[in-house]
Amino acid sequence: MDLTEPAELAAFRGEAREWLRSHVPGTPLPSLDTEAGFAAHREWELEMYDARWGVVTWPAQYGGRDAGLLEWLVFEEEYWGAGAPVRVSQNGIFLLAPTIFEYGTDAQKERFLTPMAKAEEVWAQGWSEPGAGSDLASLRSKAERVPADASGAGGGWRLSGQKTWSTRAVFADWMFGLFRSDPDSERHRGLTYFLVPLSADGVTVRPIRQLDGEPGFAEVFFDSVFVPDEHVLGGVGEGWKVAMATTTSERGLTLRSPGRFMAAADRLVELYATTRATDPGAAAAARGDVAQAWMDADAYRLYVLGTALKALGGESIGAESSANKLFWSQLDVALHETALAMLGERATLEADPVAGPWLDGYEFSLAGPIYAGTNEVQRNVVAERVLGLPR
Amino acid sequence: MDLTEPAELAAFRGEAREWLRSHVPGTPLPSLDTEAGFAAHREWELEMYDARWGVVTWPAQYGGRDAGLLEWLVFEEEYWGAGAPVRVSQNGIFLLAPTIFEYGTDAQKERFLTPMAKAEEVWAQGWSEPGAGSDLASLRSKAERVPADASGAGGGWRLSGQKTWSTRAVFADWMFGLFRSDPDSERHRGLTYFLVPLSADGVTVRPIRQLDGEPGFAEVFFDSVFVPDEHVLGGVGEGWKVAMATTTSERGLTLRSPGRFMAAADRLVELYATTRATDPGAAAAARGDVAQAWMDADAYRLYVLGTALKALGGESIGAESSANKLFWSQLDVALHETALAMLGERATLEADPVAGPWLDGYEFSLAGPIYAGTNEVQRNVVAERVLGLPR
Amino acid sequence: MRLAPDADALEFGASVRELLSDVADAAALRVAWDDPAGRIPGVWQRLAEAGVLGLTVPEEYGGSGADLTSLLPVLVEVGRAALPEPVVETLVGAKLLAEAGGEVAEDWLPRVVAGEAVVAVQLGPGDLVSAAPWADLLLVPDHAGVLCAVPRDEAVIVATTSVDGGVRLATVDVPGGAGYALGGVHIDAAFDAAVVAVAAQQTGLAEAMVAMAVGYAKTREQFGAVIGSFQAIKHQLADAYVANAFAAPVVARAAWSVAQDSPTRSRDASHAKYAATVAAQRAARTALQVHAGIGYTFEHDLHMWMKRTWTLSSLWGTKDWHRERVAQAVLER
Amino acid sequence: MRLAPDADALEFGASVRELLSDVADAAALRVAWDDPAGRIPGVWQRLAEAGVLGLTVPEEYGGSGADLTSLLPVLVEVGRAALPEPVVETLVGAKLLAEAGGEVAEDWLPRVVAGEAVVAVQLGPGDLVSAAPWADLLLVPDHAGVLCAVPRDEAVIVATTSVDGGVRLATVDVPGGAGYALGGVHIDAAFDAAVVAVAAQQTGLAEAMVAMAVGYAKTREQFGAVIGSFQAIKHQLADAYVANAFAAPVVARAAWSVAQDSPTRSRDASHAKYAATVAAQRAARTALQVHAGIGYTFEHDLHMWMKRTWTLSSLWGTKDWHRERVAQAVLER
Repeated sequence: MDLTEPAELAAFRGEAREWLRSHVPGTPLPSLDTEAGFAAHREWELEMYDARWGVVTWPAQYGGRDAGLLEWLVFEEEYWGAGAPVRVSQNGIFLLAPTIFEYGTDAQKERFLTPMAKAEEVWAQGWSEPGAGSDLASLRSKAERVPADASGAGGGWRLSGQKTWSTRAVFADWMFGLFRSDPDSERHRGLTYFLVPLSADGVTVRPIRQLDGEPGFAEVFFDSVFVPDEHVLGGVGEGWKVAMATTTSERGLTLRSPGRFMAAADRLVELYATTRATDPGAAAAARGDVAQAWMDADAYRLYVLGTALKALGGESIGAESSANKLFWSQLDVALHETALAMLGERATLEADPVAGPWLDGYEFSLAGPIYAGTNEVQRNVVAERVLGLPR
Repeated sequence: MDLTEPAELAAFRGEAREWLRSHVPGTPLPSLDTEAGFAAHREWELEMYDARWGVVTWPAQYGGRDAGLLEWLVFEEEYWGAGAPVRVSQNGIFLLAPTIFEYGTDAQKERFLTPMAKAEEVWAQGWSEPGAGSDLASLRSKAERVPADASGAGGGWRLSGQKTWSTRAVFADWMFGLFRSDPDSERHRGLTYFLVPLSADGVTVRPIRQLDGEPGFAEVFFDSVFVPDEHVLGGVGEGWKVAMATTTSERGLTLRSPGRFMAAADRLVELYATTRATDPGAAAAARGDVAQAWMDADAYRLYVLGTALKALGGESIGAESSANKLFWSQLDVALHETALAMLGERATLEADPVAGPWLDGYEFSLAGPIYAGTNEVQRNVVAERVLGLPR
Repeated sequence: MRLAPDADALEFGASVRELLSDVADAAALRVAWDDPAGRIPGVWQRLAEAGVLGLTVPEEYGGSGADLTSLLPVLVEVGRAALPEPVVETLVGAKLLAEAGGEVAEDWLPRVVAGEAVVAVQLGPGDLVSAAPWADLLLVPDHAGVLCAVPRDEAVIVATTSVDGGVRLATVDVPGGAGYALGGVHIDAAFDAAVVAVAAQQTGLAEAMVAMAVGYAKTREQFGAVIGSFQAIKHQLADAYVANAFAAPVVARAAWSVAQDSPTRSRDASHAKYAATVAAQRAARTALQVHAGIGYTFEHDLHMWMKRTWTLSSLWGTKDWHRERVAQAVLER
Repeated sequence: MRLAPDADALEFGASVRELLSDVADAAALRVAWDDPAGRIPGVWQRLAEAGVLGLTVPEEYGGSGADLTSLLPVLVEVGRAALPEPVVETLVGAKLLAEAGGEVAEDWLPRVVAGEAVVAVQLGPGDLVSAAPWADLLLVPDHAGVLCAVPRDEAVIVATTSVDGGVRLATVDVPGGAGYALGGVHIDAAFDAAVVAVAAQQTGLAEAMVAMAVGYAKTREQFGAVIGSFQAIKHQLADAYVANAFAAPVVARAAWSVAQDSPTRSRDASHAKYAATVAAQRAARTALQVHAGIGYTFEHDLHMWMKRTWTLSSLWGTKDWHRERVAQAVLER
């Protein structure tokens, strides 16, 4: 066992902390769910990209630092600890990029990665459909073959159908998602992974206001939208396999970095301290829950670190990602419920400088047990794949 | 709304309290799971019967007081509040008797009720089988017809099979239970409700030591045990319907009277007071849980009172009994966990005068979510019968 | 004995339920949420005509002088409808005015009964006054802590925005000399009455959210079956139902204790708010989890019920505050 | 970096697992439970031969002088087997003797390593000394609070009975002048080491109980299907698994903090005991509910694992005590 941070890692941490300290906006950026806020977040991504802090895990040739898992965890700790903005590019850089690196052609890498990293092109997800939520394999949006002309050019697909719960889609430029390319196929078969410009003819984006009233996600309608063959990621009909790479990473280490919860837990500890002065009774009642929330955030940090070290040791990460999602989504809700309990009558005041951010955080935390596979589905996965119980 | 206790009810309460104060054994009786303890509990029942406190809800002609639901609730509050012994006869007087009153012949009433009330004959239950627990309808113990002789006498049934989790059976005299009288029947059909003397030829009782190491229940084996027709309760093949009367009351109001939990909650409050003196930290940590346990016991008392008043008002009590069982079984476990938390290192000392009884109570509480239909089954019942969700 | 409101009270509650489903359905609620005023036009008048606003007003002032136990069914319906109207505040305020009697009562109570005046009250812990921005008359403590009746134009009302578009919260300051000091009022009893009234609303909210989730679970299909057929959904909903089923009688008993001014009045009121808050919060969490994505949207109605749950949980004393008040009564006795 | 014991420590743990499944299976446990001595004949000697008892003893005394991180796999196995042997007490006691050095160490440590002497220790909160009735040497505070090494015949040992037939608890009194005062010992560090060692045992217990329940759920049929196919069972077991999966790295980190005598040593040790206690208690409740009736019997093995869970939860500081110690460290900083 050895938990001493290696010198290089500590140096990396110091460099990141230093840069963040001097560059993180002093005042929070406007909401990502507004046009102005979205633009401001793009600028922040560009600023990070230029300093090579935007995509630290990517190869240097694409603006990264070839950072390993540990550096990534360290960077995330520093990033959230510094109170830096949410990542407008996260769908692309954390979810799509790993898939492109694994399945993309050289042309696709050249075409998509750098604009993605610069947030010139922001990506939305196209997984869920009105009839396919937890049961993603039941999706029905279809892709019809468009043959190439005599010269062999113009070959591609026409996409039709509807996607929903597409985060960031309101202001995003591109979407990645699954479509049924074999009309006779069922479930996981006959699906293909497409990259679609949201500016294409036939694409309609309808914003959906989420719990907080902001258009955090959208429905996206496809009315026979043409996509050339170059925008198929991985093989035709291979969509499910290709997508799993993404959803695995989505549910796994890169979906929710521990740094986020440690930062929230530290803020909770500060709230406890101030509450103890203003409302000792509320603080006393919450004391145990505050300690528990802090411990859970710390436990999550350690679990992810342990998993990362295993992965670096060559072990494969499997259903850990489901256990992972169950744990962080529950700790996030409990942590925010504890904060709201201490805030007392101020808990729902969205304009209150103290309560407002906690309320936003609570609303955001409530999505945790739902998206990226509901916790009910995750429990099935743990029971069946980890414990070996029958389907 | 009117929650004032009527004068007659208050008088009844006073009379019960007075009698219990002067008759409840000063020192606890030896364990019901020992031969001596069982005998001592029989004597206590007889003493209560002689004073007409044994079966207050029964008609006077059988030694009762024709007491209504409210008197019964009041009596139970006083009984447990006085720290009186557990009821060795409870299977009979609370579970079987209501069924006999509803379905029994006059001869059966004459034959069985008085010895039951005097605890001269203690009854065990014969529901579960090794293969039929939560899924009671899958029971396989069978009853084969024995035709009457030419004179019309000697008609009856031969019982074969095995029953298990039969509480009190080790020292009990009789068993009531279900047997499959139609070999071609399935599930709920073709069952008959029998009354069987455990002294009959072919009956073997094998004690099962429960969690606390005591033989609290038993397996009972039937090797073609003859039972005359007079010992069939209700119609042949009507067993399920007849049994439901019992299991409904079992899960309903009479299984766990609120008085029990109020008494336990009051003891918990006392434990909190003493703990605050000896281990302030433990008391402080448990303070919220103690208040919650007391509130839950009080809520259970009110819910049962409300249900009883509804029943008296002519409304039918249905799946309330499942909600009931979920609530009391969970509050009982939580209440005892809170006590053990305050007892700290003494929690597992079975000989400790303070900790011992709490430990016994905890072990007993752990059976709550399991017997009389597991809580998983109860949640299905609530979801399907109360909320109308599909099977 | 009876642990339920009387038949006529239940009947009255049923009629109010009908009225509200008529004039204050989810669509009307949305309009109110988007409206700066935050109320449903006309509903207040309809409540007055139905006699709701005079429930706590003695007959001499044109009301029906009912006690809290008779109000329960109406309050449950106000909760079930997630109604954005100051019913509890006005009913509790009217009772205080009647206790004070005299000119202030004669001036205001008939207008309250007629639906021409909204009353807001500041009682118990906390600085926020619910419904103050809507109020024509505020019953708030002056700097000396004496409860005063203050017409809105004499008070300094600083409104703040809640995530719940159906409530209006504010801090209220009473300039020296403003208002009219109220004598002979039972402030603690009024607070307990408000607490129980809110608890009743919470049980109505919980019922509504469980019903919404059950309805959705019966129709939404995934994996080739309605999700209501999955144990994971069934058991969550069963637990939510049970929590609320056991809160209801606690609330009823508390109403009785308040009506009787029983020695356990405050303990019972706090027990009611605690139990009803736990039940409503559980119902909200469960309903959201069952609805999943669709429940997380602003388009779906659920969020209005959830947010009402959040505000009622945070106002009139949190569940921790009330649990501690019960602990004081039970453990320090 | 590495958040897991080294390969050789894991290998050693595996060998101990094999040894215990061999000489200390459930059948052997039952014999020990029914035996007044409460131990499994021969196992202590086998543990000595395997080198387990010398793990914390410096090489100069014939041990291997390993640190706590290397002990983890063995301790998890001791938990998985619900072993009724004073492993933790003896290992922690040996470390203290080595710190004291001198004659007492020379006298006792070789005998400990050889499996000829059991050591019990009284550290931290509480009056009960675990394993005292089995101990040849007791490390307990005298009336002045100084930790002393007291041979069993010089101590007054009052044994008490636990529901857990695999432990022996007692209060120990040291008559004036008895025993040998230990200098240079790190009592607080030793307590934290014991706490983490117990937490490691608890994770082993939890793993064993979840495994038992999973095994049963795969074979037990009701309603025409194995109960492990029902979501109600699956989800309970998944939650129990997750709780323990997240406790394990917390325990590992705490072992490192103890081994390094890090400034967060006590906080991390308490976090470990808290998390492992919650996980083990959850596993016990879940395993019982999944087994239902059969799990409630003395004939079934489960109860021995449940009761060990109860004793380890109550000894070496309860989860409330440890949570408060974490709160002190995190909230009062």
